[in-house]
Parts: sequence; structure tokens; C-alpha cells
Amino acid sequence: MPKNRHQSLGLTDQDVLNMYETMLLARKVDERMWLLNRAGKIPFVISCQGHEGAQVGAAFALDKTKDYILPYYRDVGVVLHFGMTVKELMLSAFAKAEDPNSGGRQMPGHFGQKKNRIVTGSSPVTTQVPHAAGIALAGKIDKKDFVTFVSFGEGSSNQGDFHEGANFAGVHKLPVILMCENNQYAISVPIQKQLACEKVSDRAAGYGMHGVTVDGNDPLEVYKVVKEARERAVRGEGPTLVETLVHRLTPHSSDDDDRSYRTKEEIEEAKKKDPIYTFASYLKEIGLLTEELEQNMQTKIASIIDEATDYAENAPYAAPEHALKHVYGN
Amino acid sequence: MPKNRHQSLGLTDQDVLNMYETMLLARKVDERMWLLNRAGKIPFVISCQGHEGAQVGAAFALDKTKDYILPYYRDVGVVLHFGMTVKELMLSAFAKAEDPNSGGRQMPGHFGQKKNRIVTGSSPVTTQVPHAAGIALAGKIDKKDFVTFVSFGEGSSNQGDFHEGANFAGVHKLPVILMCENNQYAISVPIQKQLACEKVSDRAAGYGMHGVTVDGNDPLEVYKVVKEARERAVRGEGPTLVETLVHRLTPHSSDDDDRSYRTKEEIEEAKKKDPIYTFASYLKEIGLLTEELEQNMQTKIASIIDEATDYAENAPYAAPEHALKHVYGN
Amino acid sequence: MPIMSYIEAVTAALREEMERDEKVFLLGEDVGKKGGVFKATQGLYEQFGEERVIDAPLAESAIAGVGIGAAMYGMRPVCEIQFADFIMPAVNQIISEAAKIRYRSNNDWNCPITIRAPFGGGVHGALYHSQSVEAVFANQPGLKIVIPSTPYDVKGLLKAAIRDDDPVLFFEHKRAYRLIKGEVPADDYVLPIGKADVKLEGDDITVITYGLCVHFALQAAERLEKDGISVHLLDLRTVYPLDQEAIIEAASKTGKVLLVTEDNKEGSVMSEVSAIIAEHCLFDLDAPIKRLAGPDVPAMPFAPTMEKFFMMNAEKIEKAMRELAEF
Amino acid sequence: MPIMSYIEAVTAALREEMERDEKVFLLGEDVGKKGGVFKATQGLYEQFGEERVIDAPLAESAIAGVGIGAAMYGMRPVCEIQFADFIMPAVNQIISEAAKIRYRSNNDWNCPITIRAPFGGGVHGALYHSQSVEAVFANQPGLKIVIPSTPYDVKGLLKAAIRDDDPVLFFEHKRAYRLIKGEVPADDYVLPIGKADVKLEGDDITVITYGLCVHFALQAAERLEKDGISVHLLDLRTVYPLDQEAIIEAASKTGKVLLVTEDNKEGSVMSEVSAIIAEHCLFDLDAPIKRLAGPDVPAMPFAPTMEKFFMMNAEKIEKAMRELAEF
Ligand SMILES: Cc1ncc(C[n+]2csc(CCOP(=O)(O)OP(=O)(O)O)c2C)c(N)n1
Ligand SMILES: Cc1ncc(C[n+]2csc(CCOP(=O)(O)OP(=O)(O)O)c2C)c(N)n1
Ligand SMILES: [Mg+2]
Ligand SMILES: [Mg+2]
Repeated sequence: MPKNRHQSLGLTDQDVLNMYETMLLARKVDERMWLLNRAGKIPFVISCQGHEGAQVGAAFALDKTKDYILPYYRDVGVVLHFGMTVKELMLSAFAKAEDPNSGGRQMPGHFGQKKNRIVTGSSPVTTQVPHAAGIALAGKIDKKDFVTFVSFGEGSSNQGDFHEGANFAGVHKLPVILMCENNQYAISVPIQKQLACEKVSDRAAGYGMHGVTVDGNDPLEVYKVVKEARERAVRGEGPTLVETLVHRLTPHSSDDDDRSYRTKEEIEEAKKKDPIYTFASYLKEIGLLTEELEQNMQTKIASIIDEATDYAENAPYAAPEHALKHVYGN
Repeated sequence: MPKNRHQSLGLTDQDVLNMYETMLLARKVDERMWLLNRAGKIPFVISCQGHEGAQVGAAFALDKTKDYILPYYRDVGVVLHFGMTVKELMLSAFAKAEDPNSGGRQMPGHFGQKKNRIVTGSSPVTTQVPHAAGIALAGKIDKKDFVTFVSFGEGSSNQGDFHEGANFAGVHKLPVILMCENNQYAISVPIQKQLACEKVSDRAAGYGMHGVTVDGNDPLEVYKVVKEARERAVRGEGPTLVETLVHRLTPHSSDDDDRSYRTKEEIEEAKKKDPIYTFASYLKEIGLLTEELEQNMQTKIASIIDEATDYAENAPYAAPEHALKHVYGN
Repeated sequence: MPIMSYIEAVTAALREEMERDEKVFLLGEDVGKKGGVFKATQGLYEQFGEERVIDAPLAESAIAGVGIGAAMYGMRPVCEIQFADFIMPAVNQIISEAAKIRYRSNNDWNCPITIRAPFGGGVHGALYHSQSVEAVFANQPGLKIVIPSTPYDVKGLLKAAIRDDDPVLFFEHKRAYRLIKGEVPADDYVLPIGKADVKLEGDDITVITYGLCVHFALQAAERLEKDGISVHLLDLRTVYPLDQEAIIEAASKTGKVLLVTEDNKEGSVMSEVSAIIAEHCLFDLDAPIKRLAGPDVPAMPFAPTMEKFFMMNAEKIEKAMRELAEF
Repeated sequence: MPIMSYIEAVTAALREEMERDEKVFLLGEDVGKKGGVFKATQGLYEQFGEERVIDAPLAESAIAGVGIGAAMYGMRPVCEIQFADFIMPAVNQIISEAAKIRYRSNNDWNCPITIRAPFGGGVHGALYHSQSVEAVFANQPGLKIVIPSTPYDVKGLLKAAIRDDDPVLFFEHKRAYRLIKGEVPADDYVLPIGKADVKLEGDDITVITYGLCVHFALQAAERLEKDGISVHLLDLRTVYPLDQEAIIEAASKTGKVLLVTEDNKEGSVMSEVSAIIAEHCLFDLDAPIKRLAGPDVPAMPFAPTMEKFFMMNAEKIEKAMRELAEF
């Protein structure tokens, strides 16, 4: 009998099934978007594929009723758990007026939804790290006990804003969880040309914060360290830098062709560790995920996505003149 | 008989006397500038006082015939060794046309002199770190074997440009020596409000580079680590982050009054470790620095400074319309 | 009414807003214990504590970025950039983030941050402590840029900036800090952002300017008045977005327009003022639209000869006014 | 003469300059193995090796700053910013450093760097992959800003930029990359930076623009010609510092001026063009100086409806031209 690894983390059987379902949902939404893109129906996709274990593991370790999240463009798994619906993601992919992220103004992957404390993001990478520190600082002044969660790629951890934001959080011992989803590429540039340190988490020491590197294909590992980070944060012990090792299973985006800079073999190798399959295996091995249950999930997810796609495809665009609105308030 | 500490470093007796003389010269020039400022003759001073040990120790470890230096505003000791004369420093303090740094365009402390490979600097802190990486990269492409030396304060190591420049140097294993002169203050802000790490050199690991912290009051210690850093650099082993622990013995600048944010006792305590006195003691203890020699040095330095001051004071300003020149070449 | 210096009005506005609203806090280099390098925040650390008057690490992009985060949460951060010249590392946060937060989120989020910075020359600040930086930002919808000229305006406009639901850049002329004094009501008042102010009503020539140059223009106008030349003087107060209506009215009034800025000439906010006039009231003009500005060199040098050559003053304005009046 | 696309002309200029001068090297995100996200550097990594075609870490301030360092040493770096929108983190290096190095060192040092970036909209790039950023830099003496409109100009001006002894920002309209084709001589030639180019000689109205809009204006002019309206069209090519002489000449020629830019209206480089005209040839004008520009909103949205609303095109220009002609 294989070992139950989630119980000791305080996760119920239902919890881990929910985690799996969220991962699967993220994956399936993403796959659908590629189909829609290749069919010429949506102009752009940027993928979560391969990152779902890290994303969902982390998201479940947060308090989705009060924490603030500052996700980056791949974090479909994170925003789904925080309350963004598939329909809303599809509205964003189709750039429709009802898209809650931006009303069709931004590309998909630029998440933002105030009611769920998903903080609006932009394209220039890592600008959200100082924002996460700022929201945590505001919470401290305001005597609230939430934490902020901010994520980014390993290439992006070379931006000045990562450094300045991390340092600020460290100096003020702010309740910030910085999570790097290290997939070893920044578009085409491999990690050796991005960073000279062995681990991105080696950077934590320079900010006086705890740093840790985990297998991002394993949502339970990620859950554990993010939960610990959250506890540290709430205890007033300051920020944590969590590095999750993942693989990007797709090209960088729908505009990229990765054949020019990495081999098929490399991707095949990565696919063996695909978190969707490895986590499913675990759940099957311990007898939680039955054929039937999985089939039900697949069916349910397919119908959610179908419905969302139909809705979004048929939804109206914002009127042209709407472009003039909301430059300033009042 | 006290131990000779310089021989094993490959420094001759004359070398260490020269080091001391350079330190003393830097100190005396700086002291004169304060007098001139308080007498209303020059508008601004920013001081090297307390940093001379680190500066001169480092400068002597470099090859002044080929290395490029990117000093920061306190580095009088560094530029003196690299060939900038007291007269030139005074011309800069008086903002006169003949000032080789800027022709009177920049404040004093903004060093630059191409013939001595002192790279022109600006006021926004730490912009010179990527420049140092860039010059080192150029040298590598150009198959030269010089190193670049770049310095900055510990507060400034929080700027994005420090991070980005250090990372670039690390990734490309460039021959760059990054030296932090950590005097525990950024103007009025104490180090605990600037950094959360114990040592600035803790940041080195995040760039895959060697990091070391030394007593900046001891020019021999600094000489040793900078020399080692230079050797590593020349061997192709990449950059080093050297942190020197020093004290700022003056207010931040002639515009600052430090009584509002630090105690007299703190400064008194720091003065006990003043590198000028501690290094002089060492040289006296081992019998190198005699009363007579010191007297000669003092006399010589005083006359150099007097002469330079007179010259600079009487030198002409650039003509008003010179402000229009050199926006673009040709 | 009490007489205050320009910088005292800054401090008063900050103090009153912090007393009024717990959500207001300060963030910047040396703003705490030292009270700011110019003393704009003097006494506030003692009064409000280190949690609301925060000595930030030396990192401008974080000062802006942390402020932006706090503002999105609902606080009212007032960030100080020690010298306007050092706002450049924060440009990405200001332009890509603060300016676009409301728009990009389709009005879901907003960013009520105020960023203060001393700017301008004439203080032996040399290249990097003398710049006028407003033109860098004066083409970024979503931002507002306020540059007050008097202590009265400082207080009323800084309060308005802090209460504004959108990001405001608030540039204070550092030469004005102690030089310019004026009456400032002790009570609470705000002035509208986006509205220019007629400083002098006149018939012969129109001068449009802002910041310290308003005072130089007033001095020059006084001298002209003695010779019977009457000057209509408009203080822009908000340099972005501009008060088009006031500009058009002022220009049409006399038909002879002089635009004055301390900034370099090419690409300054005065180019936009000129373009507005040329677009809307060309046929009311009796003379070419004249601009008086700093020379097109990177920034003001340190040496007094060259600094003076660059810096605006009453004499230069007087000369240009007379030329225009005689046109 | 071979026909090339706009982007092929970029690649050709880079290749030829790298072959000509060993000091030329490339630095940017994905410029190496991938050949750039737009393929502007395709084949150069293979030809010149990874030491001269450097895939930089994702950090724009370092890309600019390392380039600046190398340029001060005497190299000729050509840095690529992947999208012009992402130049903002490098603003401090560009404005405080590159632009001021010669001036601040009193001509001792100089900085011959070229910074290339694709800009502009109409490619479903949304807010952060569509911006026109030239106005941020178009008031910084020490910089030159080149925006070519044709493949011929691309090659001649990019070569000139690389050989220039001062920093040049070289903005390439990304919509033009594959859309615009034209004859490009196979041999070596440079075009002068700082000189505008008369695209059409005409008598009725003057249109001044740059970049992709030149093509829209050409299309519009063609339609007007059928109705007997003759257009004088000036392509600025260098938007900072501006070619004043050419602007004055073009404006005076017809007395009716339309200025076109894809950028937001307030504070664009067209404001300066207007101000130059209003200052120098006011009395030659028969109509207000008209500006046609993007709306004053942060940037171009993603949804096709709103993108189209923002984006410039031949129809909008044609309409404005006709109105002006009828004035
Ligand atoms: C400031 C900035 N520069 C460049 C880009 C273009 N860009 C988008 S994603 C990306 C690579 C990011 O790599 P990484 O941080 O490793 O994240 P990943 O995509 O691998 O998850 C680049 C260069 C950008 N968005 N922002
Ligand atoms: C980008 C930037 N921001 C602010 C300043 C103003 N400033 C000049 S020196 C200084 C403090 C520097 O502290 P540190 O780096 O520790 O060096 P130190 O002066 O102590 O040697 C500050 C804030 C500046 N020069 N550049
Ligand atoms: Mg990556
Ligand atoms: Mg210090």
C-alpha cells in the first residue's frame, strides 16, 4: 500500500481531489485555448501547462477568503482557485466586454479581479513584486492578518524590481510569499544564460528571508512549503522565497516556436514528470481517484469549458468608443 | 616585535608607505575641502573620511596601467592612486573650466578621466554597476586582460541596477570587482532599514559569485581580498563582491547635519578605528613610519594642497556659452 | 492669515492630511528621522511614528512600486523622490503601472498615489540635482502632473492630490522652497487639479508659465507695467493634462503669447501649450507664439557661469516680453 | 535593386555592419539562438557566434547599462529591447547615462550605443505591446531618436545609427515589419540622421508624419490626388532633435498643415512640430495647425473594436486631409 502523503499535511481526501480537479481544469482550459488559437478564433495564448502542480499546490495553501494574490501570466491554476471562473477566462481570451480582468483591454494572462483580491497585472515582468510588498505593508498598517502571494518566472527574477521589492519586504518583515516558477527558460534563453546561481532561492539570503526550492511537479511539496511560508508570514517572521522547479510543456506562447532552441527529447523527458499525470498516479495509487471519478471530472470539465467557450465566443466586444473610458475616475 | 603583515601579501615596505601617503593625502584633501566649504569658497563636499583604508587598499591591488575603475563619490583614495591629481580634484571642487572630470559641469565627487581609465559617473547611484559589466564584456570581446572595479555604498546595493549589473557579470563570468563600502548609513537611514541580510556579501551567492566581507579600516585586508578577486577575474573565474566595513566620519555631505540621526558617541567610537591612525600605528610599530618621515609627508602634502587650492581658486570658470557645447559629437 | 514658505506649506498639507485620514502615510528616503533632505517632512516622524513616516531603502522603483501596491489596497501613500532627477529608475512603475491601473482593469482597480519630488535649478545642484522632468511624463494618460507656484497653491493642491483617486505627480521647485513665501489659510481647503490660474489680467501680451517662473514673470510684468505694457499672466498649475480652455482664453485675450519654462525647449510641456493655441486660436494671434526656455543641453551645469546661462530669471523674461510687446 | 521587407532591411543592416566592423555586437532578449521574437536578428547568431550575438538576461536596465559600458569602452553595441513598451525599466540608463555622458564629461567620454525597439500598434498587441514611446525621450538633449518608414530608410539609417558617435534610439514599427516592402540597394550606404525627407511634393496641404503613418498618408494622398488635391508630405525620419528647417519649409509651402502620429495626442512629438511652425512661420499659415493622433488613453486595447478605434489608418488621415483642404 503506497504511503498517504497528504494527511500529515492536514489535507483531507476531498482536498486533494479538489486540488487535482483544479489542476485538470487549468490544463483543459489551456488546451482548449490552444485549439481556439490554432483555429484562428483567439489571437493569443500563454500557457500554464506543466506549472499546474506548483500553482494549485500554492493556491490551496493560501487563504482564498482574505489573502491577496499577484499572479503572473501562467497562473491559471492560481486564479481558478481564487474564484475566477472558466467563463471569465474565456471572456478574456476572446477579449470580450464582460471579461472581468480588463473588459477586453488586455491580453489573456493579465489577471485582475478585485472582488477576489486578484491584483491587476501588466506585461512588464516583476513590477508586481513591489506591489505585493506594498499591499502587505498596507495590511500591516491597517492591522489585517492576510498575506500577499506573488509569482514570477526565473528569468524575471533578474529584473531590478524583483530585487527592490524583495528587499523592501525583507527589511519590513512583511507577510509576502514570493514564488518563482522556474521552468528553466525565459522564452528561448536557457537558465544558464539567465542566472549564475545554482538555485533561484539562493537569492533569499540577500534579503534576509527564508528561501526554499521544491519540486514543482508535486503539488503536495509546494503546498507544504507555501503553507509554512504563510505561517511564518502571519507570525511576523517576514517573507519567504519559494522556488518551484517545473517544466514548460508548450512553447513560450502561441507566438513562439520552440523547435529552434530546444529538442523534442527534452520536452518528452519533461512530459514524463507532468504534474497532472504524476499527481493522478498518486491519487490512484492510494485509491482515491477511481476511473469513474476521473471520468466524471473529465465530463464535468469538458462541459464547463464548452459552455464557457460558447458563451464567450458569442459575447459582444466593448464598443469602439469604450476605449475612451476609465482613464481617470469621476 | 610586532608582526609584519604586508610582506606575505607581496607588498614592499615602500608600497605600504605609499599606501599610507595616499590615504593621508586623500584625508587631507577632504579636510581642506570642508574648510573651503565652510569658508563659502566651494559649494559642496562629499567625503572620503573613514573610507580611505578600503579605497587605497583596493586601488593598490589593481593594475593602474590597464584596469578600468568606476568609483563612486567618496572614492578620493581610489582616483588619487589612478592618477588624478590634487590640483584636478581642486579644480573640480571649484567647478573650474580646467576640471578634467567635467569642466566644472558636475559636482565634485563625480569622477571621470579617460586617460586614466576612470569612467565618468553620474549622481543616480549604482548605474555604474552595469557599466562595469559592459566594459568587462567589451574587454573580453576585445581579448584584453584588464579587470573593471566598481564601488558603491551599502544603501545603493538596494537599487535594481546593482542586481541587474551583478547578475550580468555573474552569468558572463566577467572580470568585475564589485566593492561595497559599507558605512552603515545611507544619508540618515541606518543599515537595518536598508537591508535585512547580515552582510551585503550575502548577496553574492545570488549571482553565483564569490562574496567576502572584510574590515575596511585595514587597507592590508582589503588589498588581500581585492588582489585575490583580481586574480580570480583574470583567471576567468568571474566577478567578486567585496564588502568593506567602514565608518563615515563626517556627515553625509556638506549639506547634511548628522546630529539629528546619530549620536556623538557613535562617531567617537568610530574614530577610534580611523584607518589613518590605525594604519599609521601599524607602520610605526613595525618601524617603517618614523616621526621624520611622517613630518615630511605632512609637509609635502600640505604644500601640494596649498598649491592646488591656489591654482584652482584662481583658475577661470568656463564661459557661460560653454554650456552649449558637447551635447553631441562633431 | 499666516505667512508660510513654500516648503512649510508642503509640510502643513502633509500634516493636516495625515491627521484627517489614517490612510495617508509617507514613504521615501530620509523622510523619517531626518525629516527629509530639504526638511519637507520635518516633525512628522515624531508626530505620526515610524509606521506612517517610513524611511525607505534607497530604491526608487520600490518606493513607487510599494506605494502603488498600498494605493491599490486603498491607502493614500505620499511617496517622496529625493530629487526629481532620481525619479528615472521609477519610470516603469509610474508609466506602466500607476498610469494604467484603472484603464487596464476596466475601472476595477485604481491607484490613488501621490509622488512628490523637488525639481528645478538655480541651487548649484548641477546636472543631476536641477532637472525639470515633467516632460518625461506629460504624455501619459492616466497621470496628472501638478506644479504649484505659491505656498497657497502648494497646500490646496497637495491636499487635492492626496485625495485624488488617481496617481498624481507633484513637483515642487526646490529653489522656491525657502525663497517663496505667502499667505496660507490655516484651515482646510483644496484647489482643483486641472485648472490653471490667472495671475494677472492684462491686455497687451499673454505669458503662460508655471512653477518658479511664475514669480520671475510677475517681477518682469511689474517692470513692464511701469512702461505701460500690461501683461496677462496664466499659471498652469497642472501641466498634464492641460487646462485647454484657460490656455485658449488667455492666448485669445491679447493675441501675443510668450510661453516660459525652465525646462529644455524642445519637447517641453510648452510645446503642447503652443500646439493647443495653434490648433484653436490661430486667427486670434498677432505674433508668432514665442517660447522662452532652457537651452537644449542635457541639464544645468554646476559652474555658476554656466548655471546662470541655463537658468531662467526675471531679466530673460522681461527681455522676451518687451520684444513680444513691440512686435 | 532587391525588394526587401522592413524587417529584412533591419537584419541586412545589422549583418553588414557586423561584417564591416568587429566592434559591432548585439545584445538583447532572445536575439541569439531564436533570432529575436520578430526574427530581426535571424541568422546572425549562426554567422557571428554567441560572443557577438548575446542572449541577455531578462533585465532591460542591464541591457542598456551593459551596452553603455561597452560603448564607453569603444565598442558599437546594438541593444534590442524586445518591445518598446519594455524600455521603461531602462529609462534611467538611457536618460541619466547615455544621453549625458558626453556632456557631463566635457567631451572626454562618449557613448556610441544604438538601442533598437519595435513599437506601435495594430497587431493585437494590447496595452503593453503597442505603445509609441518616443515622446518619453523626445526632450532629452544628447539622444537622437530615429523612426524610419521604409526598408530603404531602415538600412541607411540603422547603419548611420550604429556609426554615430552618440546614443541613438531606433524605433521600428512592428506592423511595418512584414507589411512594408521596398527596394533596398545591396551595397553600403548611410542616410543622414536628423534630416527629414519630402515624400511628396504638393501645393494644397502639407502633411507631416513618420513611421508607419507615412504609408497611410501616402495612400490617403493618392485618393486625394484623384480629386485634384495635391499633398506635400514630409517624413520626419528623425523625431528628436527635429529637422526644423525642413519642417518650416514644408509648412510654409502650402500654409495648411496636418500633423499625424499614432501616439496619444497630448505631449506627442507632433506638439513640438506644431510649436516650431507656430514660432517660425505663423504668418504663412492659412489654417490652424491640425493634429491627428491617438486618443488620450493609456494605450491601445486588445479587443479589435477598441484597437481599431485607437489605431491610425489611411481613412482617418484621408478624412482629416479633406477637411483641411476644404478649410
Ligand atoms: C520587462 C519585460 N521585458 C520583456 C518582456 C517580454 N517577455 C515576456 S515573458 C518573457 C520571458 C519570461 O521568462 P520567465 O520569467 O522565466 O517566465 P516564464 O515565461 O518562463 O514562465 C519575456 C522576455 C516582458 N514581458 N517584460
Ligand atoms: C537613484 C538615487 N537616489 C537617491 C540619491 C540621493 N542620495 C545620494 S547618496 C545617498 C545615500 C547613499 O548611501 P550609501 O549607498 O550607503 O552610500 P554612502 O553615502 O553611505 O557612502 C542618497 C539617498 C541618489 N544619488 N541617487
Ligand atoms: Mg522561465
Ligand atoms: Mg552607506
